[in-house]
Amino acid sequence: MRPLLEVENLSVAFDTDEGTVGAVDAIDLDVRRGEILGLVGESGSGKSVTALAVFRLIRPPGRIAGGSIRFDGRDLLALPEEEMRRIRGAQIAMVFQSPRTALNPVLPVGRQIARLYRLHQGCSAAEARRRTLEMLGLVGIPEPERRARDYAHQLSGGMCQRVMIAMALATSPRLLLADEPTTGLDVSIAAQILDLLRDLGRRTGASIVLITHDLGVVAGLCDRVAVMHAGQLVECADVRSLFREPAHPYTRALVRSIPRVDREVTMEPVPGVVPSLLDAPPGCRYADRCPDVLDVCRTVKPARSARARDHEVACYATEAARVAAPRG
Amino acid sequence: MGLGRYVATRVLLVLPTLFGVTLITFALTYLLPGNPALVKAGPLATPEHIREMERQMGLDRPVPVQYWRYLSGVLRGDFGESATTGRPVLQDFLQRVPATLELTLASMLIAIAVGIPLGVVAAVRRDGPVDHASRLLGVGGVAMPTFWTGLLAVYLFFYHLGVAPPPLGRLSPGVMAPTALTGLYAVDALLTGNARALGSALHQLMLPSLTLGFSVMAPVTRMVRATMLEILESDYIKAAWAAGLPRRTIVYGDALRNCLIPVITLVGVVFGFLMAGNVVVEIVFAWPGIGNYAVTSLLTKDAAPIQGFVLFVAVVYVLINLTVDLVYGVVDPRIRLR
Amino acid sequence: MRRNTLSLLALGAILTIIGLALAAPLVAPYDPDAPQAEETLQAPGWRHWLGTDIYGRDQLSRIVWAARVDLLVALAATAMALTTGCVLGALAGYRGGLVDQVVMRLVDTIMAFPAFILAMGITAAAGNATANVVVAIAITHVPIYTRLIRSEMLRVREMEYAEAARTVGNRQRRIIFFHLLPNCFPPVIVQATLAMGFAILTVAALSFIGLGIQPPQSEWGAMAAEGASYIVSGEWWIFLFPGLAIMVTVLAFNLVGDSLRDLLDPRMRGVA
Amino acid sequence: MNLDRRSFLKVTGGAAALLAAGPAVVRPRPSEAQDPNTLVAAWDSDIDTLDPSAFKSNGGYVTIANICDGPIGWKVRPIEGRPGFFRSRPGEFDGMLAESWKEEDDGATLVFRVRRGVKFPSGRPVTAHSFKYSFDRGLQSPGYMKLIIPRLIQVTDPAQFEVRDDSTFAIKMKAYGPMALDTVALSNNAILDADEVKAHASTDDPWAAEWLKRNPAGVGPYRLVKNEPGVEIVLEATPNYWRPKPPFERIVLKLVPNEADRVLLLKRKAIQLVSGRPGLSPKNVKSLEGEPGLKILQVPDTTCHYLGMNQKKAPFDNLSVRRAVNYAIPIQAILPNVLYGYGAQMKSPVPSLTPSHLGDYSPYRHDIARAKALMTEAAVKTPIPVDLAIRVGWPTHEQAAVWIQRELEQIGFKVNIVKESDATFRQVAIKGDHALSIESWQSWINDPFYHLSFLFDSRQKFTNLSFYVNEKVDKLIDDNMHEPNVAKRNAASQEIQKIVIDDAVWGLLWYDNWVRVMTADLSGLEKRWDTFERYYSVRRA
Repeated sequence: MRPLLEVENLSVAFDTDEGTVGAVDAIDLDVRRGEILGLVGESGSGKSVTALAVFRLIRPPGRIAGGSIRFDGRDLLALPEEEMRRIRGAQIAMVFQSPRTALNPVLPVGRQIARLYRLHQGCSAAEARRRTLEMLGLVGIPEPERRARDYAHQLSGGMCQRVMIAMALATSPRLLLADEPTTGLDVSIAAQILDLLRDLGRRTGASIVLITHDLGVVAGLCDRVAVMHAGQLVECADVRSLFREPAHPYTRALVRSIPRVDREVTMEPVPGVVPSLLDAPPGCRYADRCPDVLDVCRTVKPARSARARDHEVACYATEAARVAAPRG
Repeated sequence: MGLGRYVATRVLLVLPTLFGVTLITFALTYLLPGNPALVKAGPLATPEHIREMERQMGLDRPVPVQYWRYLSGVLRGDFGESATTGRPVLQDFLQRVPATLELTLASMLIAIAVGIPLGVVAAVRRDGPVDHASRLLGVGGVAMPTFWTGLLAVYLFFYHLGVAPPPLGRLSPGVMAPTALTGLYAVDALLTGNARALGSALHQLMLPSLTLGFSVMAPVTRMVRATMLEILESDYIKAAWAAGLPRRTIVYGDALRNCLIPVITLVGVVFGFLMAGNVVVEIVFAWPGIGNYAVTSLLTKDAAPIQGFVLFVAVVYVLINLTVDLVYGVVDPRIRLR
Repeated sequence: MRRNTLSLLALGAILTIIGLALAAPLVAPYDPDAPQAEETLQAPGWRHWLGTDIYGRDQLSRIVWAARVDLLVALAATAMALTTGCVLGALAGYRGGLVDQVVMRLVDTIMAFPAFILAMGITAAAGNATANVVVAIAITHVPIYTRLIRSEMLRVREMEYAEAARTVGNRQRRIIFFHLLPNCFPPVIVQATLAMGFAILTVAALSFIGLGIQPPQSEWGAMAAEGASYIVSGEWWIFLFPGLAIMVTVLAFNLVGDSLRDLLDPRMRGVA
Repeated sequence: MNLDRRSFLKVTGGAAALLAAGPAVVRPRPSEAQDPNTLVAAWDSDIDTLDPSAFKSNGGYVTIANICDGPIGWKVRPIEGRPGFFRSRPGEFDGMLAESWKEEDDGATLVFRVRRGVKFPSGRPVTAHSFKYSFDRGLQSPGYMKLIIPRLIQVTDPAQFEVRDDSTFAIKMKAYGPMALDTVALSNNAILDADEVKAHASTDDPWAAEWLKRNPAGVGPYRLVKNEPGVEIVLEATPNYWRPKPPFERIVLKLVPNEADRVLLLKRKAIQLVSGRPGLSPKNVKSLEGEPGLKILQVPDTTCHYLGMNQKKAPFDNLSVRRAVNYAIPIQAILPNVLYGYGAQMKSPVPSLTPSHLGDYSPYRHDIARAKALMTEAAVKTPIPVDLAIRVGWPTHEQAAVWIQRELEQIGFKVNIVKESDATFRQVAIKGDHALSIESWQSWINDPFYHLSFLFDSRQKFTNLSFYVNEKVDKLIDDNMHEPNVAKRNAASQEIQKIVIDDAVWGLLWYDNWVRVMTADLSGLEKRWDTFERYYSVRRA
């Protein structure tokens, strides 16, 4: 079956006074039906921009510089704005990081959900209200009647995120992008939220893209993982093989940075800093941080190659190593 | 912090400020040159006559005693007596406050009715023609002396084009004032259905309120634009876009609604500018308000009205800022946490 | 970029005005104060580019000379407000406690008056002298700097280098003035530039209501106010040009102030 | 909350729309707005007090002159060449509330016959008792008639005001007074409704000065129906007035502080007349010449404008310096560029309309060389820094100051022009702190000794602002103040004028003309010695 979302060769650029910032550099990414895909990277790696690009919500001075985005076979970049708008929220929905600020502070939360029912499904006011309460119950909010009348600042962080999820799922989207949905929540609440996401995803059959900088979250939740670095997609694999055999030097560094109870060693942060994306040179953007860097890395961007089934990586060094030791 | 405590704290904080204000206004008149007793006594008065006047006016007492007399007088609503009109300052004030209020409200209405949409459009169509135009208008509006704009307007619209009435106060000659309900002629005329007075009042109000409104519009536009830009970049607006809400709903519903709350704080700022502008605009348009009264008194060195005016404006300004703070606290509960 | 061009133009305008003011004796074509009975009320033309007033004095010369007065008054008032405000703000922010309380109450009281109204009251009380106008405007501007410096001070005080300076054993005054204050300057410079424009407007408005700079010193506001009487008899140039001079100068200061803010405080870029 | 904000926006929008549409909906055209029975005039004064015996603002005087009649008034006669306009003549009077008068005891007693059947608004009749109360009050209340009456009509005791019967009132003066009738004609002697005033008196305020400040208590062609300080004063014709009703039923006096506005209003015919102290400066009057639909009335007047030199202050204690200043005054530039023909050069401190005026004595003319020579003669150290004080809001003085400043600088002064408010100016002047100032004086009584005694008598501390001391002048004034022989009196006046001109007490500037600009259809304006307008005879032609 064709993937639900096919991103091909997508580039997003921001024009600034100083030059062009290549926030997303020609990435390819598929999201399959019903799966949970983790999109991982440090902050500034272009994950959120990619998500916004899918919504076609890149605002000036940003622009989509090239590539295509197909959703269920339809080219989103070619759709008229009005049609695109009908897809947003209805077919593709998004859960934002920092739920508190992502809710309108001057509208009661119930109204914020209800208006989506009315907008996308043409429900009557009463029907929208009924469904809102139902949805609030579904995401585990106690006393939905009362909470629906509350404003964002009256709810706890976890509650807000549940509201956000209720909003995102209200119209049964087929694709849900969740951008750092657990930022700022304490550990137990975060776990509940993630469980909730997974359950609801399963129940509705929606595909979920979980955007996070935390590989640990990905490990417990996702089917597949895509790793981004400085706007480039460096590795994409099913979750088990990625953790067992991280191929890209960056992925390896990321995996090492996960705090683990079963290891005595303390967590190592990824060495180096995210490079400036302003008029970035061609080639791999990890080159300056990479322990295995080759000369070619700095001049030509490595293509993605399949390393195993469902495991692709874009790295000359890895490729070279694999060729040298074919057993992998 | 609870709402009650918040209100109490804010109100208590105002008291020392008000005390300071009376000290300053007292000091101002104490220093004012020109012996008020002499003004009252007239040019042919004898020294004894002047001394008698001084005694009557308490000018021969020690400064703290004079201050105490002043303060207790003010608390009783006694602002002294004007030498030019021979009436208690309070009475003169009450007669003129509606004129100033009408002009101030109309100007604020214009500043807000034009300034807010302009700021919104400038933010939404950032770097578009409206944005540039509003910025130019903004810097221009702030850079022109208000009296100069007013005179220019009189020259153009009254003298040359003849579309504005003569700058002669609140009603054209021959039009009777409407029955006094609020003292605001336009409102009173509207309420009593007096079309002739309403037309005349609005017509007279047109140039002065446009002049004044134009001069204070810039800060309004500026702040609305900044706030709006900030809001348009905010997460919940992004969320709204991502939820597929139509543009209209997002910009004029979600964003504007949030934008208007901080705009409340502008009322205080704008009022401050308006009070300053009032003084000169009332002169230019012979508007019979308290600013005009103050300047006339200034020219005759009539101390009591000047003192009363400065005090009055300061107290109103303090109270408006207090009200703005309180309203803001009520409207936006987040503020009370600070 | 268009914005930069505009800012540069504005900066150029300020420099030109300052240059003209400094060089007034050289560039002004006529004696600004000498009445000429044969030249009264000439419309703008070749002999007098901006016309003459009722005394036959050349308007261009007067405007150029007046620039000295206006700029000087604005500069003096701003400098005075800036120093006073900085000292008060630094003391309040650094010392805290009672000093802070007293300073802030004072500042609150000044701010309880709309600036122009207070300036008007002070000038009326102190009398019409240039020095009094300067002081009046300075007083109304003090709170801006005091508050700004105080809050910057509170912020900066906690930072490491202040700590370092303290441990080295510098005396307190030195800490305030040589280590902390310079770090507060960028926002102050922005405020001061904007305040220049505001001061010029205040001087003009005070002149209009009969307070402020006295003749024979020519001052833009006074000139425009005087010209107001002659609009009705058709002599528009006496009123128009001084007003334009005010507008251009204030506009230039505001534009430069805005650009400085963008430059020095990137957080505010494009916001205001 | 929600709903409130929305409705607020609606109201805002609606009002803004109204504001914008207002002019289009109703635009009162001047002709429509104006009632033919109403005269709308603009001036620049408020009423500070309505107490007749107090010193008042111009607004106060004009109002009193129109709402309170006195015993007699100055008679007016047509102005030659200006049909429809009138002016007073020296020594001619009309009966007002006194229908006639006569002299007794060789003019030492004035007997007035009270007009019969005239009633105050309260309904009480005007009687000789009203006369007596009003004069008693003038003599005794804390006003300034208290100073005038003893000096000009030699009455110091209230018993000298005598009621002979209900309609006969007599003033028994010490001796004949050449200025007696003029003094009685002053608007300050308005006849008051005695019972009405007494009802508002108290032990602290036996003459009800507080009450009279704001309440008129006489009877005149008009009554005050509205006094809104800062806005307007409205007068309406008094019903059942003893004379026929005036042509204008209502007089609206608009307060328009800005002179340019007054000009605009006239040009747009939104008002019919500009009144006031000067009302319009000569420059603006000039610009209105030939303006269609307007006409200008100008009458030579007795208002003197002079450069005050304080003889208590160096270097003006030096006669040569004062003479030098007189030679330095650029009067030939001031006359056309400040007065535009609406005034005349001052040749003597006694105005040209006043009997005994000495017009051909003064040697002074603009002559800088002469002035410089005199300065050298004076042997004072130059440059001499000096403040030239003027009043705010007096454009002619302001302009003259600029012209004078330059010339004085040429002869060694460094002149700083100081603008002072009326009150400050007066205060500083009285204290003797003005070195150099532009002063003005108008004598309500057109009499040389009235004029000279105020201005040159060394004992007149508050009006002799040059602080001129000359015993000979003092004696000449004392000897001739009440001199019945006109020829002798005038000769003495001329002698004083010669001394004063020789001593260069004043810098001689100009006499103002009395000027009114009005719409072309207006006539009937009358100019009296005191310059205050009476609207009784003003009408549409």
